Amino acid sequence: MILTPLTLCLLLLALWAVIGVAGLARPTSLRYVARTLYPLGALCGIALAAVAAVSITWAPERLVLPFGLPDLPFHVRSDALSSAFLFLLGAAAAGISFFGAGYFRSGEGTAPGLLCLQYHLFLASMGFVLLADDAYGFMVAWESMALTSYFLVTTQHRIPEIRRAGFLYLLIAHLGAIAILLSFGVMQGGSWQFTFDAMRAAQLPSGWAAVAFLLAIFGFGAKAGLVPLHVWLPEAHPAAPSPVSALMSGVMLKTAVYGVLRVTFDLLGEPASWWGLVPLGIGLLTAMYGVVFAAVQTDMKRLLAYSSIENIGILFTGIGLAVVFHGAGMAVLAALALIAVLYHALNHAFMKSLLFLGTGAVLHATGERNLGRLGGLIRRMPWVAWLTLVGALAISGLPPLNGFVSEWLLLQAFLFAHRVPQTFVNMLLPLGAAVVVLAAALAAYVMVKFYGVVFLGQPREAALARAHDPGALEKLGLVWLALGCVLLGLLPAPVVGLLGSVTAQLGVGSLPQGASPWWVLEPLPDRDATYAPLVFLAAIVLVVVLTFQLVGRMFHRRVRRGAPWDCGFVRLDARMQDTAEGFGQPIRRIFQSFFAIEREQPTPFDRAPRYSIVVTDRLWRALYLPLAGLVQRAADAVAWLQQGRIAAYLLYSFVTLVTLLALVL
Amino acid sequence: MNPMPFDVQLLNALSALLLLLAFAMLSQRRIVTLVSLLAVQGVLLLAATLLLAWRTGETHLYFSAALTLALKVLFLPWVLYRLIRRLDVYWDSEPLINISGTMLIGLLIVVFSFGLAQPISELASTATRSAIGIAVAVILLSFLMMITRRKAMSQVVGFLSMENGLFFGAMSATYGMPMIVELGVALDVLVAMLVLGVFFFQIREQFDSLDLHHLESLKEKR
Amino acid sequence: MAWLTQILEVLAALVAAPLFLGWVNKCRAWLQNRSAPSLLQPYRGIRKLFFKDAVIAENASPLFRLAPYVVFGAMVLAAAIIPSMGTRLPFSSAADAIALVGLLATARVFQSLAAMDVGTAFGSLGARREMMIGFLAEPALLMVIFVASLISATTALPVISERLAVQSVGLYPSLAFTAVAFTMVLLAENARIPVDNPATHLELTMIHEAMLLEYSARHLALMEWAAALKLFNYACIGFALFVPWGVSTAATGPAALLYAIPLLAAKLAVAGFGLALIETLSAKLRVFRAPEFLATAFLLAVLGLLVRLLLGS
Amino acid sequence: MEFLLLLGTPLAGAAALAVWGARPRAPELNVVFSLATFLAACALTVRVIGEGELIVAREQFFIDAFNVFLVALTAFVGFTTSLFSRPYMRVEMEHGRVTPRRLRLYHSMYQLFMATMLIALTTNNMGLLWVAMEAATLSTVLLVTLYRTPASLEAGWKYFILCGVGIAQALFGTILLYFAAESVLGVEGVNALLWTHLDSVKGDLEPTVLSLAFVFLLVGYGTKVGLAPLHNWLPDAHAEGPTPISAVLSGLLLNVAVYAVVRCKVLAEGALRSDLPSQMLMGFGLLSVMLAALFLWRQRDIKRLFAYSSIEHMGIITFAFGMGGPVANFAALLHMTVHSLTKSAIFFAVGHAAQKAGSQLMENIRGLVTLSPTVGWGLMLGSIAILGIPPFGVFASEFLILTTAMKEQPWATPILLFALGIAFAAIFGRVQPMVFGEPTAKRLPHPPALIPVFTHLAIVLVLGVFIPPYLADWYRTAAQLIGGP
Repeated sequence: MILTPLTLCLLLLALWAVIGVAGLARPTSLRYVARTLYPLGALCGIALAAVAAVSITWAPERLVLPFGLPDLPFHVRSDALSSAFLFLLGAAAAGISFFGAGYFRSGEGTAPGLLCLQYHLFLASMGFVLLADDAYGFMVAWESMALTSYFLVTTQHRIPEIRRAGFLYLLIAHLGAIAILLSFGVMQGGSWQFTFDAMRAAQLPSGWAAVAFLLAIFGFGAKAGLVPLHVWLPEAHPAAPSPVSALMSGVMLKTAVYGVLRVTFDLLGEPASWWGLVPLGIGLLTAMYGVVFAAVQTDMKRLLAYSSIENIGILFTGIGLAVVFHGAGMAVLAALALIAVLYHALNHAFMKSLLFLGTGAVLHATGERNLGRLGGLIRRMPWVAWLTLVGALAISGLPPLNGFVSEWLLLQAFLFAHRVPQTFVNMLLPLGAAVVVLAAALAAYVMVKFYGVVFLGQPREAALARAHDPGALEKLGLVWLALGCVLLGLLPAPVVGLLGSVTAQLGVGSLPQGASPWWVLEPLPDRDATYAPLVFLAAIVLVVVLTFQLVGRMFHRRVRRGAPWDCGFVRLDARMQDTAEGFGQPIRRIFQSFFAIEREQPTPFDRAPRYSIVVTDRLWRALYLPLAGLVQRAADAVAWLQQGRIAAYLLYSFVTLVTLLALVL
Repeated sequence: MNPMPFDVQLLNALSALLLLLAFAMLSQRRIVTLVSLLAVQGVLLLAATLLLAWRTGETHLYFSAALTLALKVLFLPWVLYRLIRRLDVYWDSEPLINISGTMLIGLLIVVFSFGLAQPISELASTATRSAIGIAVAVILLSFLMMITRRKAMSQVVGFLSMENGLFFGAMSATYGMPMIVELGVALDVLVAMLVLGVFFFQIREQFDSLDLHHLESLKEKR
Repeated sequence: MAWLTQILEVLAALVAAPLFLGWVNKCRAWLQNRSAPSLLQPYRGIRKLFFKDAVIAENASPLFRLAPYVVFGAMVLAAAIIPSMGTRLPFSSAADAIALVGLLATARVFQSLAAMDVGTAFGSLGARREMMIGFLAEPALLMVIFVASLISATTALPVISERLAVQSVGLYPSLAFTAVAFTMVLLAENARIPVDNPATHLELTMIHEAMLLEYSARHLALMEWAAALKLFNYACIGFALFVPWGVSTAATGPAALLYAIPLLAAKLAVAGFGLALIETLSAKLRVFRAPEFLATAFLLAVLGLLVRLLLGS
Repeated sequence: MEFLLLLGTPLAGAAALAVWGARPRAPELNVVFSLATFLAACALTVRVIGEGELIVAREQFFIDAFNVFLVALTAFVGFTTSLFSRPYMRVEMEHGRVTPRRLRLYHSMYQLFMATMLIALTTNNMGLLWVAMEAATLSTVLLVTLYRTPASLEAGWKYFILCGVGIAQALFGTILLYFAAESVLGVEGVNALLWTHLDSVKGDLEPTVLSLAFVFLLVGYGTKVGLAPLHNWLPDAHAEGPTPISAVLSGLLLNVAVYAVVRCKVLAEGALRSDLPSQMLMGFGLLSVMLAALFLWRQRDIKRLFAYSSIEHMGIITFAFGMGGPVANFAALLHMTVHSLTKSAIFFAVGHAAQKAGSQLMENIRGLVTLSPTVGWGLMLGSIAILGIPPFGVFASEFLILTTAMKEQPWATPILLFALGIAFAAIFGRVQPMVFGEPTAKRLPHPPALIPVFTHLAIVLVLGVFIPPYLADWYRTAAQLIGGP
């Protein structure tokens, strides 16, 4: 077979699978599995990213594999959209695999070899999701992805909470999968062809198309963690080993975004304008929900998980915006919004993976996930601290890093939303912009809390003194991802150019060609809004260096070390620092309505006064527990049918018989 | 209208008797009597079969008559009597629905089954077409009996009388089934009887009674 | 020419910022009929600090020492972007209004991180409060800018002020709303009464000062200077959005610069007095009231946006 | 020839094991006979593929595309189950739960059961079909009560009475069928029950009679399929009998019953020219899926759990046949195959798990994967497969069924979605802690027989991603044969 990007991608995915299987050869040997196989997997990832980066500008190409259902062999197809996400997958996976090579230890739970198998099958199945071109192949890859990730989550399966998390995750994933399946069932539109081509060709009545769209939103939203289907996310991410959390949060959630884009813009063809309001509304809600909950978390991985929910919300907001514009026939703005979405997906893959890996390193060095027992690590583990700082600043949407770019693009798109024909909508959209901005600002708050409590200040536990930087491979992984954040931040124009080919190929539209040089990002030349992070950075660095030099020259550089100023309170110690709960307190006050709070406050007369606060998700009680209760009641009700009396059973069949006879007579 | 030939009248009389028997069983509490009633049912079937055989001159009806004699008149009652003696279960306890209520329901069932059989009898070419309704009635009545009884033994009697009803139905609708099927059915009934015999002793040695309320432990409601 | 404007602006900002601060303090003193400190007091303070030896807590990390420079640098860059005298600024292509807000946010984040670095109770307290103010003030500021950019169909600050400047002086209710919102944001962001008291030395009530507790000497000097610059920048943003007249644009030649400078001085004088007036007339809010204050600002800005969309004015 | 072997081997086996069934080597003998049956089935299959439809023994038996793959499947599962039952029954002997006499009964009845099912599948005569079905019940009823525990006796009794009564209805249905056919095919009644003949004239059969007949047949055979609300015997019988029997009951007997129902449906539909039969099937199917899901929710006994899951899947299959049409029929046939493979594999794993834990209560079974990884993973993968998660074959059929339903019967999809969700939560939520978590049970000396488990799972896995062409052709022709609206 000839080597095209598509076949290359398939080969690389197959290679991943092979590496995974190879892990079973010597399942317990850490040197073989971790130090050899994972780096190989990482190289695969780099290769995949390279191939995808090239093929993003190529014309789509197809291939039919000799497996699958008899009338429905697996079709695969690589186009700009899938290439973009394949790049994301490869690039992020490379960093994570490097890290994982040093991270995984043998011990409790799954053996390294089996873990390696699950890990690489997870990667391969994600890749296949992106390449699949028929409903069946897609579903197979999709569910394999869910399954492998479930096994990865439950690595430490002896801990009940982790089992519960895994169960919740797989349950919601499965429900989502069924919804997606039904949506495919609608889209194939009577032609019993389940290939995506047939779906592109099928002409659906608008009502059915809407049904398909909503089903898809539900299904993919369940995987992405849209409110109210987000509950699995903050459970599963902390449960999983850090590289796995990084993969799930950084890459797997994006496959859901990919699915929505594929269905909406490719398979359904012409989405109606009002559809966009659904993901828009849910997205905004999700964004707020996620970030507000992130602000009050005390477990660093839960915090990051909630921040992922927030970013997913922003992504879906962008998708909604793109659909609205597309439906209204505003090609350029639709393209802009879509590019913002793709860009943000890419960014989030890098920064969130980076942060999760950072927490992983901290977790290994200290064995602590609770923010209340960390602190001051920037002195013990400078590498991790400074690299994580990059991620934290990036995800707070601060220039000149990458998080800011996608935010900027999205806001640019929002700014012209008022040109949408429907007055109602164009009244609504600015409020959307306001919420997005608010969420972004809160994200900064969250990240300051996260970084400050974990890495700055004084260590809250004596044990932290023994913490130290991880090994070379881990560092390599972190550096790779941090580099990604920086580059994506500094070179927005070329990236936007590449992503433009995606929107063009999807028929959404494309951005007009500006005359601006490569280092200036100018999406809409007609309104001279420009952003040139390189200049920006150069200027800041220049000023900083200049100031430093001048101050040094004109005056002096003398420094004395002394005890911190204790404001006259004697014996200031680490436990007097602000805690995670304390840092979250303003948010708790302001957004009280979101939370279900149980707090225990000491009275002045307590012998051993203790203060505890538990913040839980209202939705959990408002939605899920009642649902379970409902099913329970129904089950109890039907159980009455089966009382063990044979007479009753005979009566059933008698009644059935008579009824049916009466029916046919 | 010409009067029916005598043998047809006889057949109808027999079928009427069968129906009566079914009601008798429904109302009967003594198990021994139940078994005797079953035997009588067998005899009636035998008579009907022979009559039909003589009338239509179909040889395979003679075979089935022989089968009936061997199985339903002689063997089954014999086995049942022995079981009763061995396990000394002579009485069934009060049925779940009291007798009069059962009777009423039985009447409704008869009406229903006649209505059910109406279209079939219209199509039938046999001399005994009008008996089909009765066959259905017997089947459903035995069903009812199985529902209402509390002792395993009487349930089995109900089961067997249902078998008889089926046999009668087959005969009155189509002068019986093909030979091979007849044989197969007979074999099954035979085996079923043996299995039941084993069963009774197993149940007996477990619960030292054949009361069905011992057999109500496996259930969902708890 | 453009470069000249650029350099001029930055220098002017660097020089005039402390002076502006001094002016505000002077006005306050007058209004509260205290004997006023000299206009140059801020300069003296900064100079004194530069000569001192820096004392740094033992467990302070490099981040702690880096922060002042970054904050200062961010403020200088901001000054380079905001069109205070001329609108033809080479740097302004590097960042539009949104990026400017991002720049200010960067400064804030670094300041807060640095405050948490040493790990004293008050440092993190200040950081928390600063971030709380920030996450409410930042969206409000962006909304303000949105309104302006809706009117002028761009987010590039110089272009905004140009387009606002050329169009006839009309009554823009939306701009009126946003002007109020902007003022509230300015007060909050620059740690002025009613949100924070720049002159306080009672740790429990302070926000901005609490973050600087650990700083001394040149680092403190840079921080103070940066604060002054921040106030100056906000003032200039205000001018660019609401009183954009009199800056030298592409239309008006370089000569315009000659009267742009005094005009700016005049604007600053008025603004400083207004600021002092507000601070004198209002009392400091409890910290927990600050969110409500800023929420009002945010609301006003959004209202301005809606009004703009509804009335097109 | 192959055909005679196919039916002869198990009968001979029954006879032989009735004599030697108590010998120490009896289990191996059992395996040998099952293997021989399987080989005969393979030979037959090959021949049928080669020469097409096959009618033997004065038309009393015939093999067409529909039943040949069921024959092969039955023989195969029968063989693997005998492999599994070898060590299993040994352990039961060691535990003293079965005496040599009972073991003899067990082995001989096992072979007899296989024979009856093969007859039921291959016979052309609706009457013989009935006879074979009844015989299948009779041959298993004493196996259900093998342990002589009160519970097993109760289960056996219910099984016997309910199925007996049900099957009696089926007999009356057959009579009506005969009655209707006789008026068409003439009085030489021998052929009037031959399915091939009936099929050829189904168009002219009297509709009213056929509709009545179909009701009786449906209620009759439906009882054996375990359609709600006629299902009540099923969980008891599965839970109380020895595990190999649960495996074959769930994996094979239900299939055969479904086969019978479908045969009748074809005739009824042909005669009625209305979709009444289809609607009945769909109704029963949905009801079964729904009720089974809700019952699953409150199970504590592991074998009952999977028994109810069988009911659920039978419901799905019935629903699919009810929808009819090439795709749905195809899916239903595929589902029959993968379900019987997967479910029997699960019962194998469950059997070992229960033996290890010494209890069938799920709260007593914990941490299998640490206790004995193979059993643990077998159970886990099996449950995942039965829950319809790809790449296992169950998903393939559910995929087709659900998508078809979405087009043909959209109203039904919410019910299915709901039921599948509940079933997933119920089954997986119970299996997970059994497989994972802290082990409680003790190790057993004997090595579990896991070849059957993993062979089945492997086949199911393969069917999920690749259905061999000839198999696909079988399904297609069978689907054509069944037809539907």
